[in-house]
Amino acid sequence: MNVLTLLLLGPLVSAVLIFLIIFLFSKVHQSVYTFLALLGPGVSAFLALFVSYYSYFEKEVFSSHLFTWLHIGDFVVEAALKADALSAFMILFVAPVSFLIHIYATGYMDGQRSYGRFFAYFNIFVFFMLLLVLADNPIIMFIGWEGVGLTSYALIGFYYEEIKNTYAGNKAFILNRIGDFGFLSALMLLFLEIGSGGFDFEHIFYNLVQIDSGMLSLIAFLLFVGAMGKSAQIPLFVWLPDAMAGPTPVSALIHAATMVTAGVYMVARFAPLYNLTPDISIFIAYVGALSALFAAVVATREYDIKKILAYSTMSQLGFMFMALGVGAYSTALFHMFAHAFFKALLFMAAGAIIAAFHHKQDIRELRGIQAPVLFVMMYIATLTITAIPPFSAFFSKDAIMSALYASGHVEIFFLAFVASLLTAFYMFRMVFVLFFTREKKSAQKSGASMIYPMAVLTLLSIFAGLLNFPEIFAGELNISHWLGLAEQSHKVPHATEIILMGVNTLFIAGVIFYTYKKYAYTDAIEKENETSVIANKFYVDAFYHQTVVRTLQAFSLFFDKTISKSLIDDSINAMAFAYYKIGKIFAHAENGNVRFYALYILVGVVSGFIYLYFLLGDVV
Amino acid sequence: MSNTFIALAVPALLLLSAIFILLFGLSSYYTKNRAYYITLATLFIAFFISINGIGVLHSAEILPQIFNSMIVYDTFSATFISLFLLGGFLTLAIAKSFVDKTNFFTHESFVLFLLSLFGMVILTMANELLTAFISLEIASMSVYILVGLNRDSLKASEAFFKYLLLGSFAASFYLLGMMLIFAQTKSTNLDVIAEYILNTDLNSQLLVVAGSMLIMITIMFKIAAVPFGAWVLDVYEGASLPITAYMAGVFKIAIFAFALRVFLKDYITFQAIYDPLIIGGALITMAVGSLLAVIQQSVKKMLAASSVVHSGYLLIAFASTGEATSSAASAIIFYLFAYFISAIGAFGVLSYISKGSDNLINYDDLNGLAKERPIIAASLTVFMLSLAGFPSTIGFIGKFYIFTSAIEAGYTFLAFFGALSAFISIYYYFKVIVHLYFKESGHLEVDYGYKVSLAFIVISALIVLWGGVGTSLLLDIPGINALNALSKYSLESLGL
Amino acid sequence: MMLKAYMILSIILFSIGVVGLISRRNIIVIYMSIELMLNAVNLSFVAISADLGESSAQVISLIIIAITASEAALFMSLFVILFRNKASLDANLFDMLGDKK
Amino acid sequence: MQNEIVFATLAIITIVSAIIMISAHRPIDSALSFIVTLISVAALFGLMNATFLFVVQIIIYAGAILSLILFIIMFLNIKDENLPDEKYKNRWLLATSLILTPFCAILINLILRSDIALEGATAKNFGTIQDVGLTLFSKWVLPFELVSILLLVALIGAVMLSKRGE
Amino acid sequence: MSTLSLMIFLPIITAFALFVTKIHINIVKTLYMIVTGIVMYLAFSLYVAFDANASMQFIEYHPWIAEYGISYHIGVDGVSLGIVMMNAIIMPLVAIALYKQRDKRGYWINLLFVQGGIMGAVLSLDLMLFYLFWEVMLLPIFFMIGLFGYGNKHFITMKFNIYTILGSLMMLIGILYVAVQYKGQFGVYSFDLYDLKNVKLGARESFFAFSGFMLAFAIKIPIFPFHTWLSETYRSAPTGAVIVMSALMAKLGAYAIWRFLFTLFPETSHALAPYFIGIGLFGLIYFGISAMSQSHLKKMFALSSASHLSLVVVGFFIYDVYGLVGSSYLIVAHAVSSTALFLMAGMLFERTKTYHIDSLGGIAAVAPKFALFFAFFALSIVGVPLTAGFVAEVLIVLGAFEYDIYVGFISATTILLAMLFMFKMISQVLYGKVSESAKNFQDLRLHELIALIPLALLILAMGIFPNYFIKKIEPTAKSFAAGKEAVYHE
Repeated sequence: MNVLTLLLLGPLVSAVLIFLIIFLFSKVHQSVYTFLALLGPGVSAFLALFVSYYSYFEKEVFSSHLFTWLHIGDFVVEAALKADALSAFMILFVAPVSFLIHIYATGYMDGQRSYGRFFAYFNIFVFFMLLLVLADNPIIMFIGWEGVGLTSYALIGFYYEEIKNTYAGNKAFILNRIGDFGFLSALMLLFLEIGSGGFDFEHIFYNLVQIDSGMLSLIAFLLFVGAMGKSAQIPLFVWLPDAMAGPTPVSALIHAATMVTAGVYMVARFAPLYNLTPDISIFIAYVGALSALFAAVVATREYDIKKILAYSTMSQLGFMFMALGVGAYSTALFHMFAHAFFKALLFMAAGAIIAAFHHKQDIRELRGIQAPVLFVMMYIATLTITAIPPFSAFFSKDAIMSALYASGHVEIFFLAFVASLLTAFYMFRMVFVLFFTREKKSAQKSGASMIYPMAVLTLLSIFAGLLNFPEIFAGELNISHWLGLAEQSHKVPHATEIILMGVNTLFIAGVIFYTYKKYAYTDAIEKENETSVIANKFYVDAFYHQTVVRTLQAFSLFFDKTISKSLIDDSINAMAFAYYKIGKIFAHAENGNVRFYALYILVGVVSGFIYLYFLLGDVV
Repeated sequence: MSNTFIALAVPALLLLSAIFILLFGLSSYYTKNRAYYITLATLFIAFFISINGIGVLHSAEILPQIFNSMIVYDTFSATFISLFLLGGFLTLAIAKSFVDKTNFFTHESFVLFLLSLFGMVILTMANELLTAFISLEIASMSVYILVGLNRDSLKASEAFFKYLLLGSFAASFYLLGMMLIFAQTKSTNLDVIAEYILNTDLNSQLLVVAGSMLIMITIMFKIAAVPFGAWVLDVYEGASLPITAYMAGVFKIAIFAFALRVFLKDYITFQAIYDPLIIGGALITMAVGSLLAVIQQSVKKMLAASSVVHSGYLLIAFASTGEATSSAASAIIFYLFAYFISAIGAFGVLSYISKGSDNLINYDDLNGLAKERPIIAASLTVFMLSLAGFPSTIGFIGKFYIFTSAIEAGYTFLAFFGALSAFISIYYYFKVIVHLYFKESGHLEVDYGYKVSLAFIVISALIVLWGGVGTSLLLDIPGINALNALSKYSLESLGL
Repeated sequence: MMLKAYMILSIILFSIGVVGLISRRNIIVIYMSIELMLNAVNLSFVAISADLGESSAQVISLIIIAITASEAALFMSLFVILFRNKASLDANLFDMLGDKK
Repeated sequence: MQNEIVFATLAIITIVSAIIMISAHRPIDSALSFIVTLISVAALFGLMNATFLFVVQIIIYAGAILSLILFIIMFLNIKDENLPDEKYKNRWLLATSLILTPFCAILINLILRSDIALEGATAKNFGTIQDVGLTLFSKWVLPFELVSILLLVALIGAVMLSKRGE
Repeated sequence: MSTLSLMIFLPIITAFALFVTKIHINIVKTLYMIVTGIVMYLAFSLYVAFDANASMQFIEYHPWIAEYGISYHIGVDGVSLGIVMMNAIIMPLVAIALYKQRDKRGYWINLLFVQGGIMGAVLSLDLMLFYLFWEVMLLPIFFMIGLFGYGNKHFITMKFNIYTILGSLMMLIGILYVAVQYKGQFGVYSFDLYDLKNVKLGARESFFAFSGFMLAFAIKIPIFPFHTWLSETYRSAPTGAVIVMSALMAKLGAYAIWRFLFTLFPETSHALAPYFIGIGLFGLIYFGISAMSQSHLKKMFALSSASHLSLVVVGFFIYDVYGLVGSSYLIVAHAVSSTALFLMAGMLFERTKTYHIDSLGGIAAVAPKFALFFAFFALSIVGVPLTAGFVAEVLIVLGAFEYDIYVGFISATTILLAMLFMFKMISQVLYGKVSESAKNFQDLRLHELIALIPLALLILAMGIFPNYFIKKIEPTAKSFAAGKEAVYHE
């Protein structure tokens, strides 16, 4: 069996088996589920490493043709997988991180009632994610794309006893689908333009030149709309904080490491297209910058530990899009790579804290927890995200900053800079509030199955930067070379880069210090005003609710009650009623008096004769 | 059997049987049952004699020397005679329970029944206006009396009064019209009149046109076209159910048969003059009939009002005879058959379940019938569907022909209005079905007895269905094609 | 001969009959109106016959008289029945049937 | 000329008596003026040499039918208070006449315009019983026979309807 | 008798036989199962024997009413095959699912009857024959609603009936008009589809005849603004009838547009296509948004069906290979999904005695299997990937984009619209606190599972391996689209 096929189907098989077991047997020991749940992702993770290894070192391109999905006229969609460098790079972290989070989840979900169901969904998610990444043509990719959204929906609303959770799931899926709307439209347009020449990525990129630039921009824009939805960028981001309603492993896997990065992957995948549409690229960069800044600002007034992380995810994704926007694809991808590790780690740590503290999530209530291992891990992850050298994100973020600087869009660079400072602020605010307190609370000890994956991720967070060691430190930018994407290289002189790095780090250190002063061992957090604009997330949610949701509901009522009921149905009924009424009037004519009947006959006769007269009047 | 023999034997048989029963009624052997069965047997035999005349093309004047070419026996009349006899037979057979349970069905009523059939038989054969008028009067008067049969009922007397009065009124128009035609053409023979019309121009036809219109008005009165048919609701309501069935099913066809002969022979030349009148009549008839039918609370009156609508459909076809002569005329014949069998069935069911009372049979009286008597309910449903023109029943094929002929004649809008009133008719016919099947019954289960009546109701229902889908593909029973051929032959025999 | 004059007279008589039939409530008068209408027709037939010099039309009017007679028989019994029922011969009283309600 | 004057006189009598007939309040008055109408019509028959019809008209109409009507009026013993209270009689008469006028006028117009009058030669025995009888039994035997059946029907009907219920 | 005829008449004849005989309800049910089983077997054998490279096949022809050239002319092609299969598959499954519920003979007799009627209407190639079946299949539904429905059922079934027949009668006039024109041009009457398509009509005449047909189909489907019978009827109708209406009859309306309108009036169809695409798109959005504020489960599903059917109409009127195949596919996909959903709504009602979304909740906690299936089918309506609806919607959207980019965008909103109400409904019905009415909710019984699992598998199979199914439709669609090209370039 083909490697990729096996890689893809592993989680699916697991999921199906789990479903069958749930369905057929009422009582099964949890370990059966655990075994199955880990089997599929495990196989996938192993194979992913295998594939990436060969891809990296041997430049081997794996592919697998499953079957013809659809073939009508020119519209040929092969269900085919292909692991070129980009895909191989993606599965390199997607599959192993998934596997690690699975392990973590076995501990996190231990003993819960829907243990089996959880892993079934989880495995399906992995399947779709792999499908997304490995797909050889955009339609299959779109299936994976939608699939991850769907499973995300199921997982966010996993604790369905609380109906709000399911609403959060709904919101996530709906907003995702708004993005998908753009994606799908883009694909359709793309197909109509050049689809007859083959619709796998290779042919698409080969034929791109045939499309005129206006249409190309439209397609590029629509594709990016898809990415906006999936990667929670302005304006489609509102689902992400709400999505934290799901179990924490879900947040770790889906809303940090994998699914939300699909947007980035997609834009990178369509790099040849975006290279042809510089306007849209810059637009992407702006959106990314604004998102990064916005999320960072909001996160500074957030109290829910998971939501802080959610906003930080959004912010980090913003960084990636900035990089994509200026054409630094591999830089963005590299940041994504690093982000997968440290963000997963952050979430897992947060999850461990939450699990240890009776599922409280407000950092003010969690203050002063005693969990040294978690503290260390979280601390490292926080340092990574704030891009303190030598942790991995330092390299990736620095690369982004220099790319931005080099691209000449100083305003974007500036926005990114502010956002990165704010990142340091809110991340350390969280850490300081949680751990640097006077009073101490003891916590339950986290299980081994949770700690070990986190340990692995901690290591990865620290060292992942090695993979794309920049030239400035005598690195070889391995990943960039491996990916070999058509980048717009904005080289900055090494000196400038060093200055940038230095200034950057310095400022960050300053911010950290300020944060320390403000939050560590103080009760500043208690005094913060929860009614400010920032604490209310700039009223975006409320705005959406008022404009979109309310409008739709008003329309719904208007359509249903006013148009359908009052206007159409009632007038139909009124017509019937009027008809009946007219009948009643005729019943008065039918009054039973024989003389009237004779009169009617007479009237008939007379009118007949009048007709005749007019007809025959001029005969003679 | 020679055609002359059939032509003479059938009316003779009816007449003799009538006289026999009249005398028999005075003897001590008389029982109502015997008279009933004698009548049935007469109709049965007459029917079997008459159907020998259908299906083959023939046309001959009967005893032209003696009768002075006043009656003609052709396939056309043979077909209709068979229809009347069948209709009379079915009406009477289904009315068995009614006849038994009431005391006003005396021997004279059978006599009148036979005599009215006699009148109709002559009417279809009549080729001359005065003969037609007299035979029409024979039939009408018998029916007037049959309507007023139940002297104890105020309703019946009133219905008799109205029908008689208005009937005489309308008849005098016929005579006036006949006079005008005679004044111009010096003859009352249809063939002579036709010849006169062909050979002269409009200036010499003024009175023919006017007189023809007056005759047409009498016909309109008899078929209850609006505004001449205001009597129909009251008379149908007042008459006892079998008589209503008889009027609606059989008598009406007789009028149409005569009308068709007159139209095709004489009026066809005036088509351009009369068409707007007939079209107007058709439209207003359908419209008013539908309006009246919709508001009725009783099934019997609803059927009465809907019979007005059916006259409207037929007028559509009459209007189309000018342009699409053959298809319109055969559509009329087919539709008449379709309406006849459905109406007889529908009224028959009502008379079956009314058990001799002069109830109007309100919609609510039908409640729950489907549970108690599924066969009856199913049959009534079939009749309703057929009257509504629902496909797979003969009524649909009839409407199909009529609308086709209208479109063929270029009157697509007439077909459209026909379809509209058919649409409205769905309401009142389906209301019956609603009450039959969906409403809970309020009354106790009753035993209606009379398997024979039931059997004939079911047979009628089967004919209705077979007429809608029948094909010789499956079974070797004459189906729609045969009926078509029948109407075609009868049409051709008019020598057009 | 004055055929047209006779016919016009006949038409006028016929019309008077129609007017009487519709306007009057007394059933006996109504009946007489019908008789008048038929008689008017007869008048024309005889006039035509005289005009033609041929007696067919007279035969027709003879037959019409016979028909009138038979109608008369029915009307007589109608009077009896109606009067028996309502002790009146007012046509307006007989409106039990109909959709007036 | 003589004929015309007689005709005009008779026509006026006929019309006036007919109008009285339809407008008289009491049926007995109507019946009496109807007799006048019928007799003047009979006179018109006579004027046209239709002697047989003249006789028949007087015997059957004026004699039989009218006496029947009078008999019925007497028999039913219709008192004045049993008569319908025809408050709007005159209005009705007027209105109906108005409605009817076009019919009447158009028919008269058509008659005047038509080419019907043949002024054929009148046979010597025209209108006699012999002439009418011969025509009746040679050409019109079927209607004649049918009328007999019609009379039978009417007879049965009258008997059935009028006899007392048992 | 050929397979097709057998599929039409076996149910009808059985229904008649069952009607006139009085036998025990259990035997009725068994016979129902046997007959629908045979029909299903025949349908499968038909599917296997169906030549994927040809369009119309299994043609059967007998003259019926010779005088008017009406014949018994039936045949099946790629598009009708889908509806035939649905009809054959859904009917037995409905019976399995409702096996325990309905102890009325009439229910099963009517269902058998309607199966035959629909089969006939789908297969007819003669207009009168089609009209016959088209009307006849209405009757069982009328009876089912009236006898076994809920609420103000008598009024509603009457309204539905009258409304539908209005359309049918106008279609009748249209049919007759075309046939008469044929006679005028060719000298003989014929109602055969393949004869009548040779008729040349003027633009005005063609427009009116087209309107007559279209009215019938528009009401049956229904498209805006002929939809007002819809939600009340669906609400009142018993489960079996709703399924037949939404899964089969409504689809038949859309199918008939394609089969008859496009064949008979290619130019007019083409000329009017923009309007109907407009109406369809408007309906798509209108019904989708209307459904948002529904609190009655079946009414919501009704509007959701209407929304999807509007999309089907759009797909047909786009009139290219993608639109045609997509619409045909959506017909089948939506038939399966809505069957399952209405079945489950029926089960829900049977258990909780309510259809009101507000008074439901928390079913997932007490009946996980039910919840799983319910959510699955609801999602398949939404058209998530790996379900059949997804494939269909992609194809229609593709066709729409090819037709016009704005049409494309609006039709692509289909992937959003269904979600607007479906997800909230799922949340409220399945999730949250266990509501009062759901306390004693019994999970799916075995026979219900047996009915639902094939539907679920079919949806998945059609979503994952669409090519296998679409191959059978494609030649038909292509030949039609080629016909369109001819029309365009004439």
